[in-house]
Amino acid sequence: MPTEPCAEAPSVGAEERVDLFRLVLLQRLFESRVMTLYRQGRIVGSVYTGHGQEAVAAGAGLALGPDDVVAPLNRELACHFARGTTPADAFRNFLGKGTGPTFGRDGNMHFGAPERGIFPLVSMLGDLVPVVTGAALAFKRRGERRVAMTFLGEGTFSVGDTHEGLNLAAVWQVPAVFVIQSNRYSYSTPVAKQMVNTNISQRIYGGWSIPAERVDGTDALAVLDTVRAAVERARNGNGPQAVEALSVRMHGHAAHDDARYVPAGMREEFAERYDPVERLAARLILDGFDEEAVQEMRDAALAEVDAGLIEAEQAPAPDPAALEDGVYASPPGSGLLRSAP
Amino acid sequence: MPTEPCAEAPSVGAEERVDLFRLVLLQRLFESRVMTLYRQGRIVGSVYTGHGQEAVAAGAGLALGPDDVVAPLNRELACHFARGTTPADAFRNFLGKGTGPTFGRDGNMHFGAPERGIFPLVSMLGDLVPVVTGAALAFKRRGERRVAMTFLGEGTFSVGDTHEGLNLAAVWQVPAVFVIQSNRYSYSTPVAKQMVNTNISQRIYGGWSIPAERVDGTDALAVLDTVRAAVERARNGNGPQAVEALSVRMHGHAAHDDARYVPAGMREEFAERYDPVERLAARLILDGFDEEAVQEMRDAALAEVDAGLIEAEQAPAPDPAALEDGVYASPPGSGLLRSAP
Amino acid sequence: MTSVGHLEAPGTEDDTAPTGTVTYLEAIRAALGDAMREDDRVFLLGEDIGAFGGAFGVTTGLLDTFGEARVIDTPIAEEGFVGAAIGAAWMGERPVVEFQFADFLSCAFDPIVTVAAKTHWRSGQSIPITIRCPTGGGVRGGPFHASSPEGWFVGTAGLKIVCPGTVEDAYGLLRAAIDDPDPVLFFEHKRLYRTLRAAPAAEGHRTPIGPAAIARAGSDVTVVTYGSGVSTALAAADVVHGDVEIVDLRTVWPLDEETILASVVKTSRVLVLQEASRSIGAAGLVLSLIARNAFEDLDAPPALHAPPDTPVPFAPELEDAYMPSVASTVAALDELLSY
Amino acid sequence: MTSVGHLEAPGTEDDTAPTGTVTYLEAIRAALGDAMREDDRVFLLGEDIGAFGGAFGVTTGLLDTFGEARVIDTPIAEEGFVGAAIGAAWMGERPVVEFQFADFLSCAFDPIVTVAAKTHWRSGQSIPITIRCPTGGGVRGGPFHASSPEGWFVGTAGLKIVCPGTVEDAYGLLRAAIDDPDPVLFFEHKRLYRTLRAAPAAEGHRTPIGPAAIARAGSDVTVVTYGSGVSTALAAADVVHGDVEIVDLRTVWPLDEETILASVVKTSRVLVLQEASRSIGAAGLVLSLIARNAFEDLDAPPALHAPPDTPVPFAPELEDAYMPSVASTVAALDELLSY
Ligand SMILES: Cc1ncc(C[n+]2csc(CCOP(=O)(O)OP(=O)(O)O)c2C)c(N)n1
Ligand SMILES: Cc1ncc(C[n+]2csc(CCOP(=O)(O)OP(=O)(O)O)c2C)c(N)n1
Ligand SMILES: [Mg+2]
Ligand SMILES: [Mg+2]
Repeated sequence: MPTEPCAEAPSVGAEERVDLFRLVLLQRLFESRVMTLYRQGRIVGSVYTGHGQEAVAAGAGLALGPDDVVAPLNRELACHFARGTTPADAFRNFLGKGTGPTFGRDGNMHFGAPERGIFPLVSMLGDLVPVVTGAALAFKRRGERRVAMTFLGEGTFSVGDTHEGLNLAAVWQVPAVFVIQSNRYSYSTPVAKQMVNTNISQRIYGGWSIPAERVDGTDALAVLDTVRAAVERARNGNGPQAVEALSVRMHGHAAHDDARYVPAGMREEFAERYDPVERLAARLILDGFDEEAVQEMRDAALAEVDAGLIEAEQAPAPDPAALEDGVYASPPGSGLLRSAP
Repeated sequence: MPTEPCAEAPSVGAEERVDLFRLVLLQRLFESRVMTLYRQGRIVGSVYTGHGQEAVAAGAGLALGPDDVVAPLNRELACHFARGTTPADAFRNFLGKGTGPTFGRDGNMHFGAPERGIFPLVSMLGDLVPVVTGAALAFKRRGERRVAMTFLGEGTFSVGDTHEGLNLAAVWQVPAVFVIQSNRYSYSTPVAKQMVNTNISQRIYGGWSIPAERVDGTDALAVLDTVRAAVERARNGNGPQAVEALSVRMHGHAAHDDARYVPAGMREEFAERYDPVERLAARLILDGFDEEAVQEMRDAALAEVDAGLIEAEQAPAPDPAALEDGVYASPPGSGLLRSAP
Repeated sequence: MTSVGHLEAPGTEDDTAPTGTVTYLEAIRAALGDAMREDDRVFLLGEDIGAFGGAFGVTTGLLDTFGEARVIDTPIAEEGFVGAAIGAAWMGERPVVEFQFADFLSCAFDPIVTVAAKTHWRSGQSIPITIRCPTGGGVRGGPFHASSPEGWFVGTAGLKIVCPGTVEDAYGLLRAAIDDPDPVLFFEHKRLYRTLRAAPAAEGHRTPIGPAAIARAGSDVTVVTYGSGVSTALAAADVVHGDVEIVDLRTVWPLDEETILASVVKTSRVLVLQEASRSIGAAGLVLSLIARNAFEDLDAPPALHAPPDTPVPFAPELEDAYMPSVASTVAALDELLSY
Repeated sequence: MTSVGHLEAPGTEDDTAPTGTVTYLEAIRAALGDAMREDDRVFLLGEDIGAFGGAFGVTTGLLDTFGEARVIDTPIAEEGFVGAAIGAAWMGERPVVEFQFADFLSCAFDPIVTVAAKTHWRSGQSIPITIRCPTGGGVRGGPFHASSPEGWFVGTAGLKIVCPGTVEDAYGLLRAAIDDPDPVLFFEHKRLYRTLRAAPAAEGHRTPIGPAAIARAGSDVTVVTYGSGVSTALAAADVVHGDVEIVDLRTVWPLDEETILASVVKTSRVLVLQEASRSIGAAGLVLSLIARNAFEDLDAPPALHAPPDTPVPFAPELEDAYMPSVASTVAALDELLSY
């Protein structure tokens, strides 16, 4: 079956479509490079990708305004890029560089850019739901027309913190937007083992009274259109909103996971028709771009990734002597914390 | 307005009605006594009552079979009595006696009787939801036709553990029954500040796919009828069930709380018409008992409570020298845990 | 039993107290009010803290003064509202969270040690939240309402822990905690709420986070303590035969190592006194510090006076035996002095 | 990188290993299998432990052998499944819970310290659960996947904590933990999973919970350690100039005070070595014990070798500097021996 182009979405302008394409490409190409570096042993630790989910990250990322804030998880690299994080920044984190966003202290997708409104990813799933609720509470308290967003997978939906955070957002009616990444699995566990009703948008409305819509998470235009509408509803004082984006996790849970538990052929069939990058490429062709123009965009994105890696590789390694710096924003008085061995 | 008798409920036999009446009376009279003792300074610490909610405790308690298990909270004294705990047992706990169910180590409603299938109350709200789910999992694993039950208030519904426990019960389809005590408040907080949709039975189905019914929690017959049906559905392999019992907390949160935050007159108006003890008394009259017979039941319950207190007061105080006994079921080898001062 | 509408804690607020004095509880309330008046970014989150004034009445009146946007009643959701405070702090607010009992910190352990503690080190984003934790026993609270759980957090990089033992520090440490750019756990002792009374701290007073105080100078023996131990130690010092120096840690983590060691070097004997059971709390860290750094300066083994390793028992007979008292502290000091 | 389908941990399972040996990981798997075979009450709960075999492959094959009723994949719900294990234990089962990483214990802190720990003391109901916690660094896990969080629980009445440092104890302590009527936290070290290899323990072997072991007898200095510290200390002992005795705590809480003190009395010098950062873990408790009880027996201040007070860093340059190594342990011992 041929690739299904993204559906027409009049709310998404031509320039935005090009932006979206750049973002899904950047995520795809960056993560492919990371997988290679991992296999070569040049990146250590864990490597997670959002292969198959780039449209969610890109569409939701572009739906936010510059003063909005977001707490992405580990499938949303394009959301970082949408806010101005560069491939070089991200590579510095994967490579554990001293000048990276976590100073080499954390790795892979475990980073943010607080100064650009991106909270650094915390592994403990569910923790970020109350955090964005609190950011949104600050906006509401101060009368600011800003929105706070986070993402969560089906597995993350099972965590207690998620419940507490959603409920607080609903009770306080704060401008928070929750994007559910329904990608069919949580690590090796299929969604049917996470919950009885796997329609999370129904659950989120039925359980927490948060308005929720489902969207095709492989269609970047649809994601941008739907999430932007949710963001604007939140911004306009209609309380928290949710969007459930349906996709398929095309890699294993992480680079070490060959996902042999996934039914044979499922991902391949899906990729053929619903690869989010190719769906958007097909849309651009329908929109009147020619193959060459689209190829140029691909090349430009690849060049951005390549340049980012080269830049990042030149960054200095972290200095072990500085490891204890920054434990506190304000270290308690002198003479403290220095004890004989 | 006169008291509204309990509605006719054909499933509840005559003997059961008398049992229910004894149970609601025991809870009411026991707790009134406890309030007096507290005011006299003869009981220290906190004192919680289930005044106004006795029908839920009694009806749900009688709905369980002898091999079923339950984790009551602090409004469900009659549920303890339904399983054979005596007023003397309960008084020994309130009085901190060495031979009480917690050996004087814990007070007031913080006790259970594990050997009679009653898990000792844990204060941290929400913690008991996963616990009964796990007990029910054991029953399912072993193919036993037993049921595990717990109670939770509206406030407790907001806690993360509740979400995790409900979801596990639903995913595993275990024989657990959750009785929601909707008594309009959580401490001083009205339910509308706990959640957006205050119909918890709708939430529990919409959010967790657990079948849920609402019942008038001041009508002991209705509670027994409805909860028993839920227990039997769970027992018969239909997975977890929920019942939301509507009532009003007629006292403050605890004895120290005068509940001045409750709208004036609300409780008085409610009591006049819906006092669960009087509703059941009125039902018994309709059933053909004469005033005298009903009065005898009241007297008998009061005598039980009086005798229990006298018995409990004679129990020995706990021995501080034994405080460290029982920290472990199996204390690690000799010579351990004994360190110089 | 003494206050209608709030949880009983020994003592009263409005008895025949010396004029010009305030209770420890009133000092905390004043610190909250002053901080909120001075800084719009300060707001309160917690269960029943609005119209009801909180389980112990600490926030009584603040809703009336500051309104619903700054005194926010929460659902029962400890990890939720700690997380929300973190998010608000990220946006530049200065949230102050009230726990109904310090025991319930167990329910929000994860966001505290995972998010609040690690974020600055990992990203440079500071998380200025204050968590108020009504702590301690002597109020017949039993295993779930009377513990001293600061030890769960002692040693955790990125957190600060303060435990006021005086009326002045109740005010001054809370002001400093709210100012502080790092997450601070503020342990306010329930038994001290209405039993400790003194002249109020000067408005705006700050007790700096970090330095311990010499609550009493002496030459024969050092007591290192904090929180409820301070008044116990002071009373014991008055009767014991020997000149007792008392180090009031005030900040229990990170430790003021210099002040502790200087005192031990001076007196050559040290007793660590805490209300937390003996194998948790701050005692291990303090004794480890002293053993490693003042070994040659000691004339006797360092000693520990703390409850046994059990939860806090409910029955008065048990709780009274469990808690360090003036008498038991005197006995511990006597033993140490006679070594 | 070495195992497809599971998280990389150094070493391999199927290389040119000496025949007749098993890895630390295989010993754990064998303990689970043997316990399940012998006792129907034993069942497993955790994320991805069924068909997938768990994040590290520890439970590989157990689903096939024992079926879905005994190897239960859970939703992501740490406090939920710990609570469920407690409920099942109440009903007489012997559940064994797997955490994907020990770090996530923070998420289930409350049911562990509140329900599991206190229930027997409060009611006489024993709670025989075992919680398996893949712990420790050296695997480039960073701040959320490499910590050694046993210190959160050390000192908590009602809990037992075991940290095997050998293949034999990986088997024997897990069997003992599953037998035990109390809640036991079993910390299995990720770096040891495939690097530690030895002859398998005899089937049915139990390492009793409580007693420490003398991993190496010596006369000049004692190293008190546990978990990953045991092999580090053994390697250091081989090269240091001095006769090192190594106390492998095995059970980190409650402490085997007698064995520790006897060794310190014998050697008169002691180094506490742990992978947990210096102000958490078991070090404070051990040093406090020694300072109070073996003061007169020491020829030098007790010493501590542990990482600094930060989360575990990700970058190899940082993590390698952070972790105690054989070389840094030798240096610490040299310093102590030359005191
Ligand atoms: C509290 C917690 N438990 C377990 C994990 C380990 N873990 C990391 S990702 C993951 C699966 C998440 O599934 P889902 O929420 O569906 O997100 P997806 O990976 O599919 O994007 C698990 C179990 C964790 N990070 N946090
Ligand atoms: C985790 C936790 N947070 C706070 C408390 C303090 N607390 C005890 S009862 C209560 C109110 C409970 O309300 P609800 O669940 O509606 O039950 P009700 O008291 O109305 O029966 C609170 C806040 C607690 N016990 N546990
Ligand atoms: Mg998923
Ligand atoms: Mg209620």
